[in-house]
Amino acid sequence: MIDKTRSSLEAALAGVPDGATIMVGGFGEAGLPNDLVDALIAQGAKDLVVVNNNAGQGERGVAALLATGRVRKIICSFPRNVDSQVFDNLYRSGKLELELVPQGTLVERIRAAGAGIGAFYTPTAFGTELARGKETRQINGRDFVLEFPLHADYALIKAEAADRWGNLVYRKTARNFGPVMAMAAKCTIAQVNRIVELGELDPEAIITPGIFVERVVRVAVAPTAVVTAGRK
Amino acid sequence: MIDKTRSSLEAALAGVPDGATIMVGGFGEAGLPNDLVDALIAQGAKDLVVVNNNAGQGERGVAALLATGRVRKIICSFPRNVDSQVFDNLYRSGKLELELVPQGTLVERIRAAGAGIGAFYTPTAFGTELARGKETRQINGRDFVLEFPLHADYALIKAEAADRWGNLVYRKTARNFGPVMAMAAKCTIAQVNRIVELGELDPEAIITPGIFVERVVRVAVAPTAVVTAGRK
Amino acid sequence: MSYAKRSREELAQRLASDIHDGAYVNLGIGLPTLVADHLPAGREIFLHSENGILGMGPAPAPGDVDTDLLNAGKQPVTLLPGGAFFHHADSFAMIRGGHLDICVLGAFQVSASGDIANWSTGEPEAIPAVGGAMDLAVGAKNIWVMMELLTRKGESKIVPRCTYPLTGVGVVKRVYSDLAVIDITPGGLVAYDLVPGLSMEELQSLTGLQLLTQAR
Amino acid sequence: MSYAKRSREELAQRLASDIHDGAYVNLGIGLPTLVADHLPAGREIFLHSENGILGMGPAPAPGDVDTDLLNAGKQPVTLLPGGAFFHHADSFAMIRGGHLDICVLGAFQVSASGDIANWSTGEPEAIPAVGGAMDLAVGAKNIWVMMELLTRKGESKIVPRCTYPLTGVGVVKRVYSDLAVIDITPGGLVAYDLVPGLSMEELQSLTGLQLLTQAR
Repeated sequence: MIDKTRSSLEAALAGVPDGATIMVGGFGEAGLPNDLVDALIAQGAKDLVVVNNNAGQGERGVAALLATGRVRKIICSFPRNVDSQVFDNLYRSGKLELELVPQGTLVERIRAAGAGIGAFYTPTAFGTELARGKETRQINGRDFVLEFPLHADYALIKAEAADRWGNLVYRKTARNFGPVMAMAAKCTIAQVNRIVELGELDPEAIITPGIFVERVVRVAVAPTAVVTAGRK
Repeated sequence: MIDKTRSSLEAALAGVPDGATIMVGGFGEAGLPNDLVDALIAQGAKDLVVVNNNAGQGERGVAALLATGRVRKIICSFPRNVDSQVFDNLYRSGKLELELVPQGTLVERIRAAGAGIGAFYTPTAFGTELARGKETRQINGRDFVLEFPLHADYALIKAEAADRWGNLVYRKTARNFGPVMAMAAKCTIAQVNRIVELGELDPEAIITPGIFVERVVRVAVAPTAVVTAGRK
Repeated sequence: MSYAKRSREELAQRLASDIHDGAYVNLGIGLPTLVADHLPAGREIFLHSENGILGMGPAPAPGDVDTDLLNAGKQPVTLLPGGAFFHHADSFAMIRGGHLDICVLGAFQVSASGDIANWSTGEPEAIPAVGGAMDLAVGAKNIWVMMELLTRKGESKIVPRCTYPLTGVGVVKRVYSDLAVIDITPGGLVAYDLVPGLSMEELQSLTGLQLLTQAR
Repeated sequence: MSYAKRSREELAQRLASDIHDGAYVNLGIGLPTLVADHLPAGREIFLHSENGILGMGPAPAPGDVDTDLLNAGKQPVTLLPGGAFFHHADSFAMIRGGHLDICVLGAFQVSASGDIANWSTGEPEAIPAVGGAMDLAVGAKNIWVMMELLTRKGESKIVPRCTYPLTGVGVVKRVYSDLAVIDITPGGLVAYDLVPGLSMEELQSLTGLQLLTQAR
């Protein structure tokens, strides 16, 4: 019997090696797998490359991971925030490499990795600093930039519910990067609020089929977080 | 008030010009929008390019459209079937152009059109006849073929239910090409079994958001079709 | 002559009045967000948020905040009946694929040829951050910029050529400003709806650019 | 010596016994479809169908046919509890993205270097049709071919170099045939599990190829 559920966060994070590339889902407070990130900190892997839309906010989650000094590089679209002080300090002191990628290109590169696409041409960023040094091509009179897939060793994501096969459903805008990162990582670990019986999830509404998920762990549902407005 | 529903098949097909490129959903009997195709035949547009996984089977649907002689070219992955006699005759007599595309490349080209991707590299078909004359590139030691998007003027698809904003849900494997073709066409026309009130479709389970759909028409649910085995 | 600039609310209202019934619209972070509060009654306008919403509704009542339902500015919002959720790749497919009718963006500068600069001041010590700005700039059928026409120092933000790092090249079709609406056309900049009391000559002098008055 | 070829059922059973618990598997049209009826008891194996199913179940009872629930061969099937539906682009992302552990394909020919030809006879009057064969051939982690080793004329279908048009280049890892199982390795063709009574020499003579017997 295939059972992808793990009994603890520790078990869910077992085996992450130094030097791993780790995708972390979430946009704003929605879909942040903070329990998994905390467990990754406890697990101790270092020299990591992190892929996330932001670069940590406040002192928890990705910010706390960055603060350990175990992240070598971050690939993201929007590192600067009113409360991104952990990132800001590391970046300004040259202790953290940054690869800045437009948000749509970031997620399409992740999808390309998951979908076996070798590279793709996007119109985004053509003629801007973020396309500097990149191959370009005119197609039907329009200018495009060549972008390559973004693979990961692990994806840490948050979903609403899972079954033992690893099928996932999400909740509202907490879906964001989760389904795509799950496709691009060799090992996807999902923290979920609920684990349900096989067959309980509507097969028409499963967003991430279990083929993309290796480990599932249930976490206590957090109290409603305070939302700070005005971030991106 | 935005209402994308049309009161008749005739109204749903209004305005299709000669020379249009028309995508037609469906795989096997599942998801074939045969009522829309019949209405297109009645509408009379000619010199068409048709994109479909197959090239018509039996005498109905795409086969009937081909039989009118109004299709100039068909782009598909699997034209040859035990009952593809209409296509076979037109093709052998040189009256119909064929562009044969591997199924995954076909659907990825359609997705690229819908997603604004200028071109992409796929490993599929490298080193085969179907890559002949195409640009190739080695990326990380693997060989890829460059493929371009496939746009359409119209997509004719079949869904299970719709609301007046054009949101769609599908049924089982009748989903197949519908959601992707809807993204790639300037005007997507969906035949549905049911039209429901706004808000009745679960926002977590809407497969095609209304932004991709221009017209919806309800058709009488057909009696269970006879399935002929062994086709591809 | 004397004139009053449009307030932010008036500007949002002026822009919103041009959004057609049934339009699919993305409102950028900052000033453009105000447009949501001024959508004309009687029109159904579909708001898109790049983090995976179509059919976004207004902010929730204080007691109804759902931290899983945020907009691209990471503020709590609601979903209208008929709205839908989807993941980021699908959301940016909508954007990049040209499915949005209108995207309203703020800007530091817009050039006479429609270039837009809105993501970086280019200062050496600044931490860069782009978000979805570059995707939005190339994606929507119509890119409208909403901004004050002049900087605090009184310099025009519509310029012959952007000095800030570009977000997109040749993409802006129209600028809604606190002083006038300005279309960016192949034939040049066409200004109209100047605030009462502002003459075309004064507007030209403020911007330092040649402005046309031809009928839209 | 005399030997009996494996029947289609025996061949399907032999192949199925090598599919590991928890494997994600696509069974190609034709002969490979038979494998579904021989999946080892006690293992959970996830069958994928390129038209948008994961967790495909067996054929329905005659009265329970649902024409909206078909496999890639367009035959009616069922869905297991825990199964899921998705659209074609997502389905081929699974295939092309290397997420399937095993894909079992039929073939006209397989070359000693793992090329596969299974989509076209190359005859000038033939109408070409490829379906998902080329995507499957490049996508799965393990491409297994299931075929009779010899043509009706007695010619080996494992050949030094394919003469039929190729489906994929250097992708086949193993051939399950009615006479033996043959691994395609960088070091050469490794044959094992020959049917009782068939010697390695006879098999070599039938195929005209050098076959190795090294331990797997």
